[in-house]
Amino acid sequence: MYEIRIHSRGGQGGVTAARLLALAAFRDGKYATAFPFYGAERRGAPVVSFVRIDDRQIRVYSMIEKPDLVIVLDSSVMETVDVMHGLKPDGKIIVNSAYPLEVGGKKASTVDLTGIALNVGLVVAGSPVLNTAVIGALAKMGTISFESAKQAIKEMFSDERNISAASLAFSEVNI
Amino acid sequence: MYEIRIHSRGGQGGVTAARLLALAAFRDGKYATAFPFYGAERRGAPVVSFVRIDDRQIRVYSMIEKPDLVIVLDSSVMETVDVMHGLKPDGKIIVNSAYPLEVGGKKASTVDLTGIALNVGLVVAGSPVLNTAVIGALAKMGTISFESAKQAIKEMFSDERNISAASLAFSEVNI
Amino acid sequence: MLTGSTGNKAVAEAVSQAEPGVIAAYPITPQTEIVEQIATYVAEGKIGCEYIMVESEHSAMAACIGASVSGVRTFTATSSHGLLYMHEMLNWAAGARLPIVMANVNRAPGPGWNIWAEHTDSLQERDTGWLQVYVSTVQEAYDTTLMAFRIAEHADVLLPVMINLDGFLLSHIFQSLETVHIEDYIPPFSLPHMIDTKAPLGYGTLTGPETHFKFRWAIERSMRAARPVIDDAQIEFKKRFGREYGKVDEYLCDDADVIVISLGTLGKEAEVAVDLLRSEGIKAGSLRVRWLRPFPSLNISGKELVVIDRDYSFGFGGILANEIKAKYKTDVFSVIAGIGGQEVTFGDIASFVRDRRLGTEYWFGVKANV
Amino acid sequence: MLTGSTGNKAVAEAVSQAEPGVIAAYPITPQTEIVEQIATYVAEGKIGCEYIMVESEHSAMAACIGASVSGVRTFTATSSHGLLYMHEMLNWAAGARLPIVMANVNRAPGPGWNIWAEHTDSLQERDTGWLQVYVSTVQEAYDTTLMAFRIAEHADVLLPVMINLDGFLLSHIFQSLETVHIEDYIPPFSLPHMIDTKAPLGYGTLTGPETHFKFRWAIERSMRAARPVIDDAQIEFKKRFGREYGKVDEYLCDDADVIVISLGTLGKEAEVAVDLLRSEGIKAGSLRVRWLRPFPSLNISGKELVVIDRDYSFGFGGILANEIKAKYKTDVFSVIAGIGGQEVTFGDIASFVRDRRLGTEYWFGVKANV
Amino acid sequence: MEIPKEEYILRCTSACAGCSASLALRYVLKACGPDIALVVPACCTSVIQGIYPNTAFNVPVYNIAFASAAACASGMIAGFRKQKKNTKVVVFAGDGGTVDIGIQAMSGAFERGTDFLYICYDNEAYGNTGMQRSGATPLGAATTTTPAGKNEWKKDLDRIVEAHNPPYLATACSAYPKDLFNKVKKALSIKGPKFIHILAPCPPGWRYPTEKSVEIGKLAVKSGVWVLYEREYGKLTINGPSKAAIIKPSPLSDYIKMQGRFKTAEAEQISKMEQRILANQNRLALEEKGIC
Amino acid sequence: MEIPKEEYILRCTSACAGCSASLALRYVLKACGPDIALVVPACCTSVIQGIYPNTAFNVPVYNIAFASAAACASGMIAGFRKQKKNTKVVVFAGDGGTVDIGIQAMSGAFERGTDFLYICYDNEAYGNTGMQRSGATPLGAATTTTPAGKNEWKKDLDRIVEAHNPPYLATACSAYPKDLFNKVKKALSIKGPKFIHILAPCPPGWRYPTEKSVEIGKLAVKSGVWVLYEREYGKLTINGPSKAAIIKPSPLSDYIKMQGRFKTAEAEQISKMEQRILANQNRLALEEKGIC
Amino acid sequence: MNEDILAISRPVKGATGKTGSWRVFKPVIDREACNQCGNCSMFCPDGVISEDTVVDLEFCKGCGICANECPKGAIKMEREDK
Amino acid sequence: MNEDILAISRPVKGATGKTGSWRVFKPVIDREACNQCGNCSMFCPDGVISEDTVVDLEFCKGCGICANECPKGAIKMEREDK
Ligand SMILES: Cc1ncc(C[n+]2csc(CCOP(=O)(O)OP(=O)(O)O)c2C)c(N)n1
Ligand SMILES: Cc1ncc(C[n+]2csc(CCOP(=O)(O)OP(=O)(O)O)c2C)c(N)n1
Ligand code: SF4
Ligand code: SF4
Ligand code: SF4
Ligand code: SF4
Ligand code: SF4
Ligand code: SF4
Ligand SMILES: [Mg+2]
Ligand SMILES: [Mg+2]
Repeated sequence: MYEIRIHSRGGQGGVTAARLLALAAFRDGKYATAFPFYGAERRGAPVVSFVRIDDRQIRVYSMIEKPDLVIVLDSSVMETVDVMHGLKPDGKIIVNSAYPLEVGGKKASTVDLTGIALNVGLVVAGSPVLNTAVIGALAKMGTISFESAKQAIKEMFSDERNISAASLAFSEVNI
Repeated sequence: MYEIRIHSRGGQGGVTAARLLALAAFRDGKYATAFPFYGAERRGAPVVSFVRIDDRQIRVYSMIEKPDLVIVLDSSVMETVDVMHGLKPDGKIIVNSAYPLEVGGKKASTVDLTGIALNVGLVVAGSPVLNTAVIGALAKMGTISFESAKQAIKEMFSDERNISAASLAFSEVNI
Repeated sequence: MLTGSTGNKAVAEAVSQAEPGVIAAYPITPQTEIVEQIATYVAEGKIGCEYIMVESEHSAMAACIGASVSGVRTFTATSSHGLLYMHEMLNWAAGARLPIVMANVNRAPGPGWNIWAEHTDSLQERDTGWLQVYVSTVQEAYDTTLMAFRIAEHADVLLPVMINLDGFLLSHIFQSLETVHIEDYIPPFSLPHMIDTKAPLGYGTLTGPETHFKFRWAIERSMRAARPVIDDAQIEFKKRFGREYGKVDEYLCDDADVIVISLGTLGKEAEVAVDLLRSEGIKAGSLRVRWLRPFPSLNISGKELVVIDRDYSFGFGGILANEIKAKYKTDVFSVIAGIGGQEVTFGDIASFVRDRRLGTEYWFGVKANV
Repeated sequence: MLTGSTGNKAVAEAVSQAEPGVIAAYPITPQTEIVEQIATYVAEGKIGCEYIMVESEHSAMAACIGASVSGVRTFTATSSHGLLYMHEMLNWAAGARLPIVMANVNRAPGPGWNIWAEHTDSLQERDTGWLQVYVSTVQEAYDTTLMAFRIAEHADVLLPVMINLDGFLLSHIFQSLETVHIEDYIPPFSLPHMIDTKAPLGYGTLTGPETHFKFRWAIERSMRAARPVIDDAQIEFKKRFGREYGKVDEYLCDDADVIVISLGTLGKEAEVAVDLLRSEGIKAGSLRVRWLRPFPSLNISGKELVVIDRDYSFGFGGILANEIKAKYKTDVFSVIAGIGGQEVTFGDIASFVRDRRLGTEYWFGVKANV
Repeated sequence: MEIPKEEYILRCTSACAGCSASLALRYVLKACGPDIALVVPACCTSVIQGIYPNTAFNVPVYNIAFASAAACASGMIAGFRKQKKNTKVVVFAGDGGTVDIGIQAMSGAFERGTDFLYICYDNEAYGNTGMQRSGATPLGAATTTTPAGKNEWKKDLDRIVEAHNPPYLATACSAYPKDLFNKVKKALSIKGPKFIHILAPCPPGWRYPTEKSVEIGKLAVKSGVWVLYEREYGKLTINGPSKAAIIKPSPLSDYIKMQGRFKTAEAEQISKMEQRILANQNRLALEEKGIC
Repeated sequence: MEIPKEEYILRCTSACAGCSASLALRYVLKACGPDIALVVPACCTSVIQGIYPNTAFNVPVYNIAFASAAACASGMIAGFRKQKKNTKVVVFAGDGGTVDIGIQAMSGAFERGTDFLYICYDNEAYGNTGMQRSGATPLGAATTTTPAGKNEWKKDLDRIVEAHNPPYLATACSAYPKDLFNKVKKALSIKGPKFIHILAPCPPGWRYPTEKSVEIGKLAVKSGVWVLYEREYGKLTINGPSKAAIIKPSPLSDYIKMQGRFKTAEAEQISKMEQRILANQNRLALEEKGIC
Repeated sequence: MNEDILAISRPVKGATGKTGSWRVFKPVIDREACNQCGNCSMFCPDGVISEDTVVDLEFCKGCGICANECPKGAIKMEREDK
Repeated sequence: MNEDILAISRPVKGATGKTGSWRVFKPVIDREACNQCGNCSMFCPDGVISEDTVVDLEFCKGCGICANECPKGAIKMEREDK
């Protein structure tokens, strides 16, 4: 079972990113579940979502304690939240950042999702939407196939710019 | 245990008569319970109340099946209700009537409670109030002592006419 | 003072002596006499409380909640659909740890519309964190209402108490009533978390998954702590006023082979049935459960049990019977009788006992398997 | 078609296929997605129903009642305080014998305010005459919603059905969903007592003490009749769509020495615990109760039982544990866990099993006897 | 309009002798005809029908929980509409079931534009449970929960409903059955939420002899305590008897002194009532003239 | 009146950035001072305080069930009065908790003459649960349950409350905090039930950028969608900004087009809204002049 | 419809009993004095006066409204002598 | 008061976290342009601008109202470069 934790803020699309990831996994022929931990916060507060991908039916509902992969959609979250918590020794981390960086002594993969979203014009109510871009980056990292990623995005969104965002992220991510 | 059933109509004071009787029994040093069978009817419909009098605590709450005494405050009730139902072979019946009468082959005691109430002026919302008068008649019949009857009436009502009504009924009842 | 009273008036009389600061209530048959009597007391100045004539029972309980947390003793009364309509706020009152006292006049829920005695209304609230007591005589209604305030407001409890009396059977029966002077039997009202604008607090704010269960456990802890508090209230009552009450009311149970267990007035009627059965040579006893929450311990080992439920949990069974089965892992003869005011006489109860079949359920008056 | 969906959306999707005539619902976290999704379907014309946006849950259920008796299929959804606020009308719907289907997203009642999973909300309604089913996956939520209409509306049942799904844990999880074409799996709506102005009837009129209990018995009779109807709906579902469901969902119970019994998603998490325990040599099994009303028969004789209650009846105990104790007169290890969304992992469940003490109750996460 | 002879209440209900709510209902049902469903929350009307297995009402009657009449009706009309049935849905609710516990449901149904007729018969107290105060009990009136007279004003239901801008709103009184009949007829011809508020004197509640029910109803109108009017798509018409009353009202005291419930009312309360009658008449007269 | 510097909300609530309801509450609390208890039904305000064991509000806040704010407040003020405390009770409720599920309790409390201040902050939808329609959602506005725009009128809360004749009733808007402050101050100086209705634009709900919250509030007033007024013992005063708007209103479209929620609104709906604005202004202006 | 699943009542005359027995006074119409105005029949709450002014004494509750509203004073309420 | 019987919260600064971290853009005031009118401070929903026009960036959510309402255009919203 491959376990992923996504850190974001309300309104940034972390929950949708998790669902996209699961949907892409289905299209890869895998089992998957995606779920948020919902606080009762309004937009702006840090939120966490989870994805599990496996070859057999997934029956675990509790939160992920030891992720294989941590995704940080908003780097400012790292100021108040220990995003590395429980990450497996061989686990990976990817951060939405224009610059390369290390987190907790570990080199992070980085990609400027915000820049990509602003570039292709994916902005809702003033906030850049990062969920489709990040899927592209993850495809590059091998979490899902790029074909399935694109298919999942198409199933959820009609706006073509989402595919562009994913493609850009796919090519721009620094692993 | 002495068991009494009172037939009346909503608004005529059958329920209060039962309570007065129980209160008088307390003053005689007895145990007693009084309770109505409430339908959900508005005023006018036939209603039944019950009184139990005994020398020891009364623990029965179910309705009286075999009364020792039946009281009929409104003779028209007899047209639709079998007031003699379950009356013990040696049981008694008393009817509010200006004329002597037999009920189910049994001579009834009679007293013109309506006449007495109208005489002394006990009328509420157009209807004569019969509950205090009937207590007087029952005292004569020995169900309770006349002293206790008067005391019970005093405890429940401040209007002196109630005592007059009871006294009149006490002297006028045909046993 | 020895006087006569109905069950409803006895409750109102006890309430007037407990002197609540705020009463908020809404009328419903067969409880109306309580609210009317209290209105009269207030109009006459016999009680100096604020009497809020609310527009519904949901609001009645909400008003009691607001009043209680402001720092005063509160009371309300309802029945059946009124209680059902309050359901959300019953959960609230307990969760907010407010020692509200309520009289519930047990009546069947509709439809069909029915105004007579049944315990399903209050039993549907048995999970809400309210203490529940069921009474059987006018005197007991009065005495228990007084105790209820003392118990609810005890620092170890701080939970609401519901006093249940059978609709009409007890609410409208007229029996003798010996009233007392309560003096300091009920200590002055004191609520540790009452509102204090000098030390402001946020009440009922969000509690997350890491903390919420702790407050739920705190309710249960207080429920358990309520057991000795109830004992104490009953012992002290006996000491001061002479009348003795237990968590259950036993009649000839000690040497009984078979015990009838029930709630409310059926428990008294069952005593008469016991006398009848004993006269026939059947060693029967009657055990009337007064305090259903917290659930009492019952002295029933080795006895055959006939449990009468004037209530039902559809698709499951009689509620009292099953609670006893759960706690004592024993077979009982479960009788469903008295639903919607169905008449149940001591003769009927005696025949339940005579014809008992342990391990089965029997609906009185219906053609089974129809 | 294989797609992905949340639990909430799966319910909405199933509802759209059942094509109710009237839907009346009110939003509440974490159920909102259901009402929003349905609103979208209605706006898009995917469902041709009348969608009544009521002003409260009490009114939602009242509207469903009016719609159902008028002669159309009806649906609503709620959660927690919404369900509590409906309580009176839940009794009504069952008493009026109306086959309303409702999804309840299980959430803790407040205060403290809490929006996370707990079963106390629906379990407090277990006496009301509603059939209750608890689901554990998105697929099961969808499938069971379809079954619910068929079962509720069956002539032998005519009782409302409540589908319960864990707040957030299931309502908001995204899993794969295989949708089906229902064709005539749900027969056209037909209500024997629907309003017919040519043959006017009086509904919900007074029923006296001599008759009321008969209608209550009729509810129970139908509850019992529902058992084979549920079986049939599940068998037919299997036949047509390939997925198999029982009244309970057993996992490795046959040869188990100890069985974990629970409701909802905990039942799936328990399966993982079972795998873990078996890897340690402990022969464990998991039994997830799907249909709680009518209460199912359980295949548990000779097993040790660990019952997890994500709920509580204060002053009494875990509700599921005690129902099992009552029905099977057996000792269990009663674990109270998951209250107010408290996190319970398969690791925790495994340790409940390892550390079981039959005959006792254990509140997960609290300092006992504090 | 000709009033049909057809009676939809079979002899007889168990209403109190002289019950004017029953009188009103006779005419409501005549105007409705057979293709309606009546929705009745807990109130006198739910109880007077009779006891299972019998009912005196010869139209479908759905008795529903006290707080829920309008919500139940919303569902019912939606169901009929979905089935393409023309059956009308009429709520017949007491004042308590309307202005107190039922106001949430009523207000919601009006806001949603529910196509139904909501009728409130107003006996100014909770009759069914023995005459406790309601929000509609007038200032100064004694009830079993206000034994010394109510201290608050009668809730102004008509203005509350008016604020919902229903296409049809009318007041009526059981003492004017033809007027009531016509209003129900008109209401049923209009689509959307309709509202009729009927003053219904109640002998045991208001404490007057049963034979005075119609007389008292007329006095309510003549004194201006009750104004008969209708508002159709916002256009107000004050009806004849009230027009007359505005010009030459009969003294309020004639109305008050017939009723036992006002025995404890204070002179000051009565003069306050007089002032409010004038203000209300004034407001309506101005509106009718199109001034506001 | 000088506005005190004291803040009763400790930095910071978890309200959305740009939340104008929070802005309004700042001034409400400044006007109330420390000797009050706030009663809050389920709504954004109940959630933004924080999570146990912390709260951002530095006055006692009683969070209560959604339908119950006014009833809870009735009990609370009765309790304070009984204890001879002068503490005031202020309800701060959303539009849903007021015009929909909470209207029974509110109407009842007004009828009983409860001595409290009821404030409804109106963001015209159920904000806390993600912007579903409420009775206060305006015609044409899209919400998550009216994705194609609402078909019904906004419920006219002010006229409903007006029908209860409270001694003080006012409208306010978060974009006019001083006006709001003064109104709360005045309300608290009066005995009996007081009511203030605050229009509170909501960026995620109305779908506009966060920085526009005050601008939009002002446009609401300038266009006449929202009229600022107060009615003290029945005497109406239209406040300055609305006086100006009556004379020279800014175009409604300025207000509409800034908001995503009106994207699906039809031209016909908007012209209907314009008509209603005029009718409403007219009614109020006539009343202020003492004509009706 | 399954008769016994539900508390559904059927419309029937006399559903609430013969309410004529409630009377203390009964209306007696003086046919000479009557002008057939129809008031009595119109105002009878229970609709027990026929168009041709015949009172159904099986159900008349004796409220006296007919007598009170008769413009000709043609109806007298007489004490029942049951 | 028994601490743990009841979900009662205590007023405390930062009860809902450091909301300053929510910002994407932050307000920067041009002190030259500012005329001390106080609008920004008045209209800040969160009350994080002091009387002397200092923004508490620990809590400012970056809504931009202050900038929008400044009559002098003295406030610019600048992208955070976190
Ligand atoms: C939830 C609930 N609360 C209380 C009652 C009791 N109840 C039934 S009818 C009624 C009074 C009805 O008053 P109103 O609506 O004015 O009608 P009326 O009886 O005067 O005709 C009351 C309080 C109830 N049935 N349900
Ligand atoms: C009985 C009940 N039903 C539904 C809810 C869910 N709920 C909580 S707040 C809310 C919406 C509140 O809307 P409003 O009153 O307008 O306040 P806002 O959130 O917009 O500030 C809803 C539907 C609830 N808490 N209780
Ligand atoms: S109490 Fe009044 S309204 Fe009710 S039936 Fe009697 S007269 Fe009619
Ligand atoms: S949803 Fe609207 S009202 Fe609620 S906190 Fe956010 S901005 Fe404020
Ligand atoms: S007395 Fe009353 S019930 Fe009898 S006929 Fe006359 S009006 Fe009708
Ligand atoms: S009211 Fe009098 S005059 Fe008119 S029809 Fe009746 S009896 Fe004749
Ligand atoms: S950006 Fe918003 S929160 Fe920050 S100081 Fe300006 S107004 Fe206040
Ligand atoms: S609003 Fe602008 S000019 Fe006014 S004080 Fe703030 S920064 Fe200065
Ligand atoms: Mg009434
Ligand atoms: Mg809102």
